[in-house]
Amino acid sequence: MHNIAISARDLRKDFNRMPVFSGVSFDLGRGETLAVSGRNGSGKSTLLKIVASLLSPTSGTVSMIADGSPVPGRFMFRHIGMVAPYLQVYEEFTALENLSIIDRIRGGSHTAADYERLLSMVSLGKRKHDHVRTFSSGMKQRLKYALAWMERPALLLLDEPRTNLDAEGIAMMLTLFEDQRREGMVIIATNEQEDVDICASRISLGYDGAAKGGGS
Amino acid sequence: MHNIAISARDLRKDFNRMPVFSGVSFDLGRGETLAVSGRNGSGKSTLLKIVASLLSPTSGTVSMIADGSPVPGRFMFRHIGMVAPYLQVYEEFTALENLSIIDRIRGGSHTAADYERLLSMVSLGKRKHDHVRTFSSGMKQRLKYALAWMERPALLLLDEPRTNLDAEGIAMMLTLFEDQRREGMVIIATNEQEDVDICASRISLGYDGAAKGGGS
Amino acid sequence: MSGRGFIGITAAVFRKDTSSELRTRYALNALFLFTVTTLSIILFSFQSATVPTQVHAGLLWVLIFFAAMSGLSRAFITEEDRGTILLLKLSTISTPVFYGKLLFNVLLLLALTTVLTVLYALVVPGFAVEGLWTLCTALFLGTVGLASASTIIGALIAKANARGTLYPVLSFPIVLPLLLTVIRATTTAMENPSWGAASGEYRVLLSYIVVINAASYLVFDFIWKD
Amino acid sequence: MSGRGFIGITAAVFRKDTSSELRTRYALNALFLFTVTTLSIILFSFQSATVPTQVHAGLLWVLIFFAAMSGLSRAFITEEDRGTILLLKLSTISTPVFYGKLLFNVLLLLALTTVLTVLYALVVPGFAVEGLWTLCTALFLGTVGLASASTIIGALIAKANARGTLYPVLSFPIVLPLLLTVIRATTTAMENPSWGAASGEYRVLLSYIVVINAASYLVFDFIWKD
Amino acid sequence: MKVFQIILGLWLTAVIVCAYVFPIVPEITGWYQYPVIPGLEEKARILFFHVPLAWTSVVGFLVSVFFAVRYLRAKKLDDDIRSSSAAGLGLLFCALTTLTGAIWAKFSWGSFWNWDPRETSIFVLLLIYGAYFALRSSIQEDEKRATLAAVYAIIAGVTMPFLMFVMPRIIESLHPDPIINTKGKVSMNSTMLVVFLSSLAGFTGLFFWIYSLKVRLARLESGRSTEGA
Ligand code: HEM
Ligand SMILES: Nc1ncnc2c1ncn2[C@@H]1O[C@H](COP(=O)(O)OP(=O)(O)OP(=O)(O)O)[C@@H](O)[C@H]1O
Ligand SMILES: Nc1ncnc2c1ncn2[C@@H]1O[C@H](COP(=O)(O)OP(=O)(O)OP(=O)(O)O)[C@@H](O)[C@H]1O
Ligand SMILES: [Mg+2]
Ligand SMILES: [Mg+2]
Repeated sequence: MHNIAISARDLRKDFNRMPVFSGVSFDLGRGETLAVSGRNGSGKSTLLKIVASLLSPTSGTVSMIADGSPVPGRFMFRHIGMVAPYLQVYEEFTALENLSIIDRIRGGSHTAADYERLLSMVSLGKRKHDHVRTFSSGMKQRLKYALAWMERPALLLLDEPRTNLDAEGIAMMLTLFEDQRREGMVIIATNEQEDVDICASRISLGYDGAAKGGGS
Repeated sequence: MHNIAISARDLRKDFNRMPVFSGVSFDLGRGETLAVSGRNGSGKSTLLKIVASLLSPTSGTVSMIADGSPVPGRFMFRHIGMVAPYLQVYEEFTALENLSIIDRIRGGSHTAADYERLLSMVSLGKRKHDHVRTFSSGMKQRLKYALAWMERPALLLLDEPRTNLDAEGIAMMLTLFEDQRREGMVIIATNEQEDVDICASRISLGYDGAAKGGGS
Repeated sequence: MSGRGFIGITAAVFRKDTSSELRTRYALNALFLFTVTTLSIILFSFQSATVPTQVHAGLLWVLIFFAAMSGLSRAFITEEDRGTILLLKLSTISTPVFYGKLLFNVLLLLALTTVLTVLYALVVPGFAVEGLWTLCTALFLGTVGLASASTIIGALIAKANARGTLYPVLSFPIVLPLLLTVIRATTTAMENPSWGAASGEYRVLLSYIVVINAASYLVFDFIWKD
Repeated sequence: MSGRGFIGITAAVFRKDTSSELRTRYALNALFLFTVTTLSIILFSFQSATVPTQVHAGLLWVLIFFAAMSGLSRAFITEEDRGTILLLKLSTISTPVFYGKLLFNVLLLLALTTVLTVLYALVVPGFAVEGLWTLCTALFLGTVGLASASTIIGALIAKANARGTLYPVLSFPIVLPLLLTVIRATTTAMENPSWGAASGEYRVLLSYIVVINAASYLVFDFIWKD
Repeated sequence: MKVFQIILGLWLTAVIVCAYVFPIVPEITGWYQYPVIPGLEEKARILFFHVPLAWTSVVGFLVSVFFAVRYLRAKKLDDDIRSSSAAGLGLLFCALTTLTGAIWAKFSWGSFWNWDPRETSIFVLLLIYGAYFALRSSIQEDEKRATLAAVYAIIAGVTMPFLMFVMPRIIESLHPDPIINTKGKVSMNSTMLVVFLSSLAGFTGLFFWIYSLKVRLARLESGRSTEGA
């Protein structure tokens, strides 16, 4: 994993000319974690999407430095793993197929053994040959974790990480979080205090669209 | 609201010959609440779908008694409101339109004022004319509550009721739960202890597919 | 369910689908453009060439069939794909949903057929109609039949997506007898002024409509619950 | 992104779409339905009638166009509707996705064209081909061009509503020049045995393919992000 | 602005007067006379209105494409407003061309429509405009609408040349062989040319005038007016 830092400068996003948030800035380096909090509709997911360059901000910039050299926006995804409710996996394929398909599309080169390991990590080992269509909500969420974790990304974006997970799933999520913070960065968008507490720094959105609090 | 009781007898569900659960029975009457717990993939949602007669059980029966006379299966939906992750609203319509459309399809006869009241209850009042496509995850969840609550159903089925909701949203959910338990019934499928605690009785699924614990 | 309620709910489903299709005030232009487009394809590809009447009848119905195709699948597939079907299942029984969507498909296709035929008659040289009433009857019956078939096939396809069955493939041939009959009726309309001339076809079309709808009514209930 | 990687990723996207299609069979079903039905209509309504070669060429391409319209839109629409497009965006850049899907559409349409033409030649009387190679070249170039245009328009449509009707409306004016040219080439193929006879058309078709793909390459990135 | 309007008004009136008052004669004796153009005769006067209309509708499309590109470059919604306004006007002029053309066609070629290459190309242009607006109307979010419309305009833009290039090779033309054509062979006398060109200029001016009005209106409607033309 590279030594990577990401920084957002004065981000602002409008939808139909209505500002959702503005003036959001933060810097994140290796081993740092950031919690994004705020009420429903305050712009947490929007912010995460912008950081993942799934959305382009109305103004402001997101920049990533890998080993001293800047990463162009369209290639940032290589260092980013994401888990989110609006991120869907392919229901007509099995868990295993989903992993191998996405791996190949990423240009990665993992072995079947790797996939197996990932799936058993999220305790889907027994169900690896079942179609995702037949998965329960929690099982789908686990699969998303496996997909995000596969490339060991430098930056992990978690939107509502506990959704659908049972106690054991949450434990899994927390260990994964710990592993990640050791060598990389994590940004969590959440409604729950527990998530905010485990992060070193926090931003809270909403309240007339301007961001309160600052990056680490 | 009618005086309604629902009872499940020895429910069993197999998916391609693999049992998910079996021997699930419970009786629920006015003012009673039931929590269905269990790990991911233990069959909570499946059970709720069966109770809502969205799925037919492999064996066993769900029966509903309204004012002394049994309700035929295909008409049970009239007394049931449901909120669940896999239940989607119409994204191409506005919040208000969703309410009126579903109301008319239910054969209901609510006024625009009712819709407004419902939406402000879930604090979507300001967004009532926005397309649901543009809603945040929590706002969609709130709209689902408004839809489920509109008919004041005798039985409220909540699958992972806290999903996507912020603190204020959860408070809304809890007051709604209290209102409902006063005159009707609630069944909650959940992964979270808090939800189990607020219910009078509980069933926990999973562990070799047989249901532990019993109905009230 | 009380008769009134039933009608009301069917209408509600119909209204929902309509406004979802006609989301914007321009949507009608889109439909109009659609017919213009499909028609121009014929015009451009045939240039000046003159073709015999029965070919015209055939072409007209190829167009109508295509129109049906591009409309039909969406009715149910979108509900399945987006998981809104559960919302419907929690709100009403199968029958009004089916008839609501059927009504939608029928009216949409009727509108398209009308515009299409009028334009066709206007711009295509050598599309002369002897029996106007024969044509209208044929078009009406044919469209209704086609829409009915399309609706149930659409429902089947929607399910097939979820399970990869062969149902749809099996169900395809059912539109053929309808189309062939209605084409014969249309051809008659272009050659023979008397309305009765195609009475045989009318009867076939009518019985087709009856049969297909009866069958759909039964089949759909199975598709609905599970 | 390294050349090898690029090819590999395009292939991966292509393989994904292919196996997904083989499971759900959505497009295949639609195409099957369409081909069978329309061909039977043509066959039926042409019975004895003798039509000029040009009409045959036109008709063949009308069918191919309609088939493309009912089969190729799916590539991007499903990704959008099911929210899997985000997964793709998090996994790679726009170009290989576009070319993966383009490849899928091209091959799908090529297969369809082949089947359609062979069947057409077999069942429709009076469809005699003089220059087989001219025909093959025309069909190939025409199909590739049509698929290219359909793909980029499909990507557009995926973001819009009222897709069913909008797709042909947007596509037709774009592909018209292609259609007219390829129809001419096909007509030539039916009348003139020499391969060179349609060289002018080949050149037009080729440049069309180049232009449309270059344009797609440039604009797809904008459809992709946002 | 006011001045421009007045000048434009006078200009167009002058054009109309010249177009209709000047006689068409076998051989020219005065500066105010038009020569007979074989195949057109009296109908030659159509030139002064019909061709400029057609020309403007094409201009509208080009302007629209230009701003489409600019929008994708800078993502400024104002460019989208310009692009769509230009397209809207283009559509109007396009319809007018077809109308005037069709009417004239009835008299000189016997039928309203005969798939003459130019008729065809203008008709396809109509279809493109129609498709463009159908697409716009099916999207609610501003940014998305702007982007997709721009993309479509560009795709259509790159295929237009093919039409102009393909049509004539495929369909034989009823149109009088180009009066103003690449070979610089001009079958009009200077007077005619002057009037024709001034009419062309006049209509172009008219286009840009209405265009600027439309743009300002659209800006107001979109609840935000930026400075600039
Ligand atoms: C529906 C009918 C018609 C349509 C759509 C139509 C359309 C057009 C178009 C698009 C042009 C090209 C303008 C340009 O190059 O910018 C044009 C040019 C012209 N049209 Fe038509 N036209 C129609 C009928 C007629 C008729 C009936 C006449 C006269 C008998 C006529 C006479 C001309 C002439 C003289 C030109 C100028 C040719 C040149 O400058 O090369 N048009 N028309
Ligand atoms: N495509 C869109 N068009 C218009 N408005 C949008 C769009 N997407 C999001 N919004 C608006 O932006 C705001 C922020 O949305 P977002 O999903 O980021 O909220 P959130 O903080 O994630 O809320 P939640 O906690 O419910 O997930 C919401 O008010 C939403 O209505
Ligand atoms: N259509 C189906 N076909 C086959 N198996 C299915 C199907 N639907 C659900 N299952 C299986 O049934 C089991 C129970 O699923 P269900 O969604 O009820 O779990 P759950 O208790 O809701 O889990 P979660 O807490 O993640 O929501 C799972 O193992 C799932 O794989
Ligand atoms: Mg969110
Ligand atoms: Mg569940």
